Amino acid sequence: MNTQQATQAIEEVLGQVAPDADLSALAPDADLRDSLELDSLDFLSFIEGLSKRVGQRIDEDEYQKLATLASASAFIAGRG
Amino acid sequence: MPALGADMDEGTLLEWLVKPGDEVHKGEVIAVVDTDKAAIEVESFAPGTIERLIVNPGETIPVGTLLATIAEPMAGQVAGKKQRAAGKKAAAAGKPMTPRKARRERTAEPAEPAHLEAGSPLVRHLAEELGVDLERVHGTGHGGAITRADVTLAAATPAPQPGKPTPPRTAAAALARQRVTPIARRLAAELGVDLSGVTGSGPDGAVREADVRRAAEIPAVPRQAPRPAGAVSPAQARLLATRQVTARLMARSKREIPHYYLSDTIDLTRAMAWMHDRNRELAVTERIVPAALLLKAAAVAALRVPALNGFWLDDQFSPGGRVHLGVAISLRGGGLVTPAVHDAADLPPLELMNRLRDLVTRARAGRLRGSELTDATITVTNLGDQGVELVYGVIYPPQVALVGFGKVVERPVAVDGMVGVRPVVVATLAADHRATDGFTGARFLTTMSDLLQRPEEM
Amino acid sequence: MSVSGARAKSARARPARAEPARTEPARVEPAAGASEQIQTTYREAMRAAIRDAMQRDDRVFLMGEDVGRYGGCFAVSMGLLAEFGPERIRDTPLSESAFVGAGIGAAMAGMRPIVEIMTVNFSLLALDQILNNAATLLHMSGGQVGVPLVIRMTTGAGRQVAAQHSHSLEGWYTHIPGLRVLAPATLEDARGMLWTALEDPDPVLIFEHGSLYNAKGMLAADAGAVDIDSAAIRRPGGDVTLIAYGGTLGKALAAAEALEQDGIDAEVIDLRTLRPLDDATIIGSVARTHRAVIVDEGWRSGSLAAEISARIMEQAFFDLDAPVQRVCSAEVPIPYARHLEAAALPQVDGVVAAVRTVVG
Amino acid sequence: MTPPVRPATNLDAAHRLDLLRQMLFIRRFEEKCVELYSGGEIRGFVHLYIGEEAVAVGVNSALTPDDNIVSTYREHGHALVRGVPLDSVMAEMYGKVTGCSHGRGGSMHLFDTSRRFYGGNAIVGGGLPLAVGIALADKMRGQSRVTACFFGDGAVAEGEFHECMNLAALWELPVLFCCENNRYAMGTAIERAQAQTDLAVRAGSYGMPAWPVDGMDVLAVERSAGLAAETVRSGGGPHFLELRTYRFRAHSMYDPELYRNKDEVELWKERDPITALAEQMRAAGELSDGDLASIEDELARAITESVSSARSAPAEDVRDLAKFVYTPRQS
Repeated sequence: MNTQQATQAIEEVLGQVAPDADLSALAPDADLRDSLELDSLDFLSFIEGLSKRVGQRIDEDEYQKLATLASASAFIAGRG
Repeated sequence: MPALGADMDEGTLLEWLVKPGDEVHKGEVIAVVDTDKAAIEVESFAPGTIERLIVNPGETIPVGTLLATIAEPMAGQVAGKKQRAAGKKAAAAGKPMTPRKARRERTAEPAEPAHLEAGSPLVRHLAEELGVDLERVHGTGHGGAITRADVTLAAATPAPQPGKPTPPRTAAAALARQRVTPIARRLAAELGVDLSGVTGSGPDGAVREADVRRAAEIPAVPRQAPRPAGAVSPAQARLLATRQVTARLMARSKREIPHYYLSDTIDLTRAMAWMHDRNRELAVTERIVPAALLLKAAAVAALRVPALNGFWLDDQFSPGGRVHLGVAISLRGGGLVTPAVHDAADLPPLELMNRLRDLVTRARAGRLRGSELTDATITVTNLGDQGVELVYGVIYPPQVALVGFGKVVERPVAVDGMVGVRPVVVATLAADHRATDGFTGARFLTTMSDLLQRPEEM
Repeated sequence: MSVSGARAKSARARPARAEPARTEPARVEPAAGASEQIQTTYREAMRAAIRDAMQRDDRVFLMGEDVGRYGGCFAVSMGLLAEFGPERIRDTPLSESAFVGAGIGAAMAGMRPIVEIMTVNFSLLALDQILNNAATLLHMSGGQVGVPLVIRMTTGAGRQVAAQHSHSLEGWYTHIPGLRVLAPATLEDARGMLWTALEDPDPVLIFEHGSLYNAKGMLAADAGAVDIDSAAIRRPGGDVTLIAYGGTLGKALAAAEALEQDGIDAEVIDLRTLRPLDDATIIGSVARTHRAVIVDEGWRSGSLAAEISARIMEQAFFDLDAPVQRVCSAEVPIPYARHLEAAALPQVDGVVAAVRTVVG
Repeated sequence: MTPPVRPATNLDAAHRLDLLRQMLFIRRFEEKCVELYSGGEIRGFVHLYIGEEAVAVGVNSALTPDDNIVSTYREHGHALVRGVPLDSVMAEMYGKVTGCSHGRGGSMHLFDTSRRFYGGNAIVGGGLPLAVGIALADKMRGQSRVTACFFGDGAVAEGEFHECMNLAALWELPVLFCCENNRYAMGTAIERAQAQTDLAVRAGSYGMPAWPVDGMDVLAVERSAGLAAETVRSGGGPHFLELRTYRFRAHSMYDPELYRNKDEVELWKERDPITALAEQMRAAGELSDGDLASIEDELARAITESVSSARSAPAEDVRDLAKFVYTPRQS
């Protein structure tokens, strides 16, 4: 899975968690939780959706790698 | 014209069988009349001489109209007939019937609207009935279709008529169009609750008995003249209503409740370690977030310090008994609801986590049950996710306490003379000084802190 | 006991030979303290009611298909032929219009017949006599012709006897002014309604649900006449009013038990009289519980349940917290196959679900 | 099989004059009804008995006041000769509260239980089961009464006719079935409705005596009805009389009468039961013009008075609409 596919997957899952969020305006290095107003439960469902989407287990200690769109895409592409 | 049948209103004279001057005796057939069924012979009920034939053949006339006149019998008639009341002008027909009903003018058909508006016939009919211009209504249905609820809501918020003052009836009409069950409407009247401020938990947002009872605890604030609101989408309208309820609640709380505030910084090292270890084994769908642990601690502490778990009613404290933990949940786009997790103290953290997850999802979908909204015995607000370190809340009347949690942060902490970096959270308590004193509040916070040092026992 | 206009006047105009004076039984009140109970069935209670009435009043006689030698299609009149003889336990040819009409005629002439129509399904052949004569003569004759007649018939489905034998048409008869319509669901009512109905100067129809005959239970040894004017609250409750009668009472009570586990406290009303309806009891209950579910084995459209729902809307609208729910038979001819029949008929889980929609 | 004949005596002359008077009474009443109906004063359905008078008069004179009568909607004649007061019948035609059925029944539902006249029944064949039931009650209580049940040839095609004839014969009930066969069931001639048009033969199959009778001859009707009634009253079981008669006017008030032709009507009019008896009595010197004139005057005056009293009689108070739906309760 290359970075471009990873980004697309991430945006898809974010769309489910925050349906009314405007993903196009999301800067690649902006903190996902702040800009999309995700509380801990939203973030947990994002992790849940993402791990299902890519078919990989994501542990708590890897959460920081998913802080921004850019870091998350890199992480997912790397693990793919 | 004789009545020749039960269902006959009029008849057509086909022909006369006699002419003026003819002698006729009783029962003699003198004319033929056409009815719906058939041509029927008409007999004379009196003997005498035909005087004048009034109606001409071919004319259709109502039953009872005079057909002809017969002069009474001459002197030489058969003796038996003489006793017949002399001089009675025996007409062929009986007393005249009432004139035909004036032809009912067809009332003008209402002109069919020129163009077909969006929305199903039912919606268009409802809009027409409630005087709502469908153009201005924002559809929340599938594919943006306008639903009946949208129309009802649009009707409830009067659109600003340029220049023309909205007729006084609009407020009442707006009220009438809101869906309220009869008992709820009656109860609202009895308890003096202003229905327009009440959000319904029933089908299609219908206000039900329980909703009014809950609203009744909030004193009705006299409504100022309704501000002309711009075109409001149903979602906004619902948030507006929620905002009004919260506003009134907070105003009353600050007005009536003498709050005192305490705070304590709680070391979460053990709690977070325990959580991470558990999460490592758990599937994503069952993982716990720190908030779940904090809620659990608050619930158990409320059980151990019952003076903070209950209500201040009629100038005295009535204990809540079981702990129904109110959880402040922010709705997307603003607004706050505080549904309760029932018996939170008895739930293990994992189960409490599931309940929390369920509550949040349903709160945001507007599908909370009436009972969940009304019976919290103590409430917690957690703004950690929003990055705030410390929050002093406002108590939800008639409760007597509100627990606040800030963000879980890493802080340098001195432990046994050594400085280390540890995860901590600032827990606060806002409490009603009528019900408890600082001493009890402090005991509550220290109890929570002790509980969080032994997470595995919660 | 009122004597209809016809008898009183004709007695005056009669020549010398007077009518044998009727033995007028005093109303039998159950003796105080006689609380001894006996184990019996609904069928036996109804049989005891017939026997008791025939012993107390020689104007009473039973007429219907196979009520004598065969002992009754549902064995209600078993043994009565031997006890009262063929004059008063009369088997009839299969001529519903004739023998129901004859029952009406005999009542007009001063007897107190009990006509048994085997089931409500066959009563359609006698509907003209019941409607155009029994229910109408008093009014049409300006009060001269009374019809003190009791007609009993079995009703309802549930025994896989398929569409033509499974109708539940009591609702039709409750439409007709001039008739009284009863639905005994308990042993006390099976034992006690008949005498009161026979004493009534106007025609009374008693519907016995087929599933009840074998119902066993305890009954006071000296159980006697009961009132036929009021409904009964069989289970008090506060959250919802369940309205049922005859064959559906059992299901309503079972639903109430099931709902109790969920903390829903259901009140169960047994209508007992379907015409006239006991509005006071129904509306009183709904005014307390604010919710109502009606259980009626008839088809929904134009059913008795529809009438009751309309009356609740008219008289208790401002007490309602949810629309009245009706649990009726599916609008299909009752099928033969067991599982289909069960699916067609109102069932306990249907009642529980209906309550959920009004209480939830 | 036709009934035996009885010799006449002068006592019978007075009796014959009375039979004539009763037939004229019915005829003049029915003629007045035509006039009032055409004038719109009486409404609804009115079925006239003109032509069939001999049946009502003949059968009724064979009954006692203690016997029962169940009739049909063509019942004015039955009621009047049974003794239901003229004023109360006329008031009933006007729907007044002084009518014999309180103004609620009208022409088709005249009741007078004090004279055991259990009303007209507008459902064809609807009265037969009632007659059987009344007879059953009498038999069960040892009352030696006859229940005369009138119905037309149309009723013979109803299932109820079969059921009642069988039940009455089976239980040997004291019913006198009087079938007024006027050859038409409204607009259907008997040949087009019955496979077996000889109704006496038809009725015989139920195991009861069944005699055809000339329904236009009042003396023949009286004789056969008398014999039948005696046997029925003494427990000989039900009897059936097929009274062959004819109605000179339409089924009800006016109808196109397309179902029969004029000359058939004229043919039967030649056997008008009233003129037939009158001529027979004149030939025997039993009837003078004076007798006839005084009868006509007496009838004319009575009928005219009954109309004026009916016109001025009060209507029932609308508030009593629901009265008699149920019998008022004692408690």
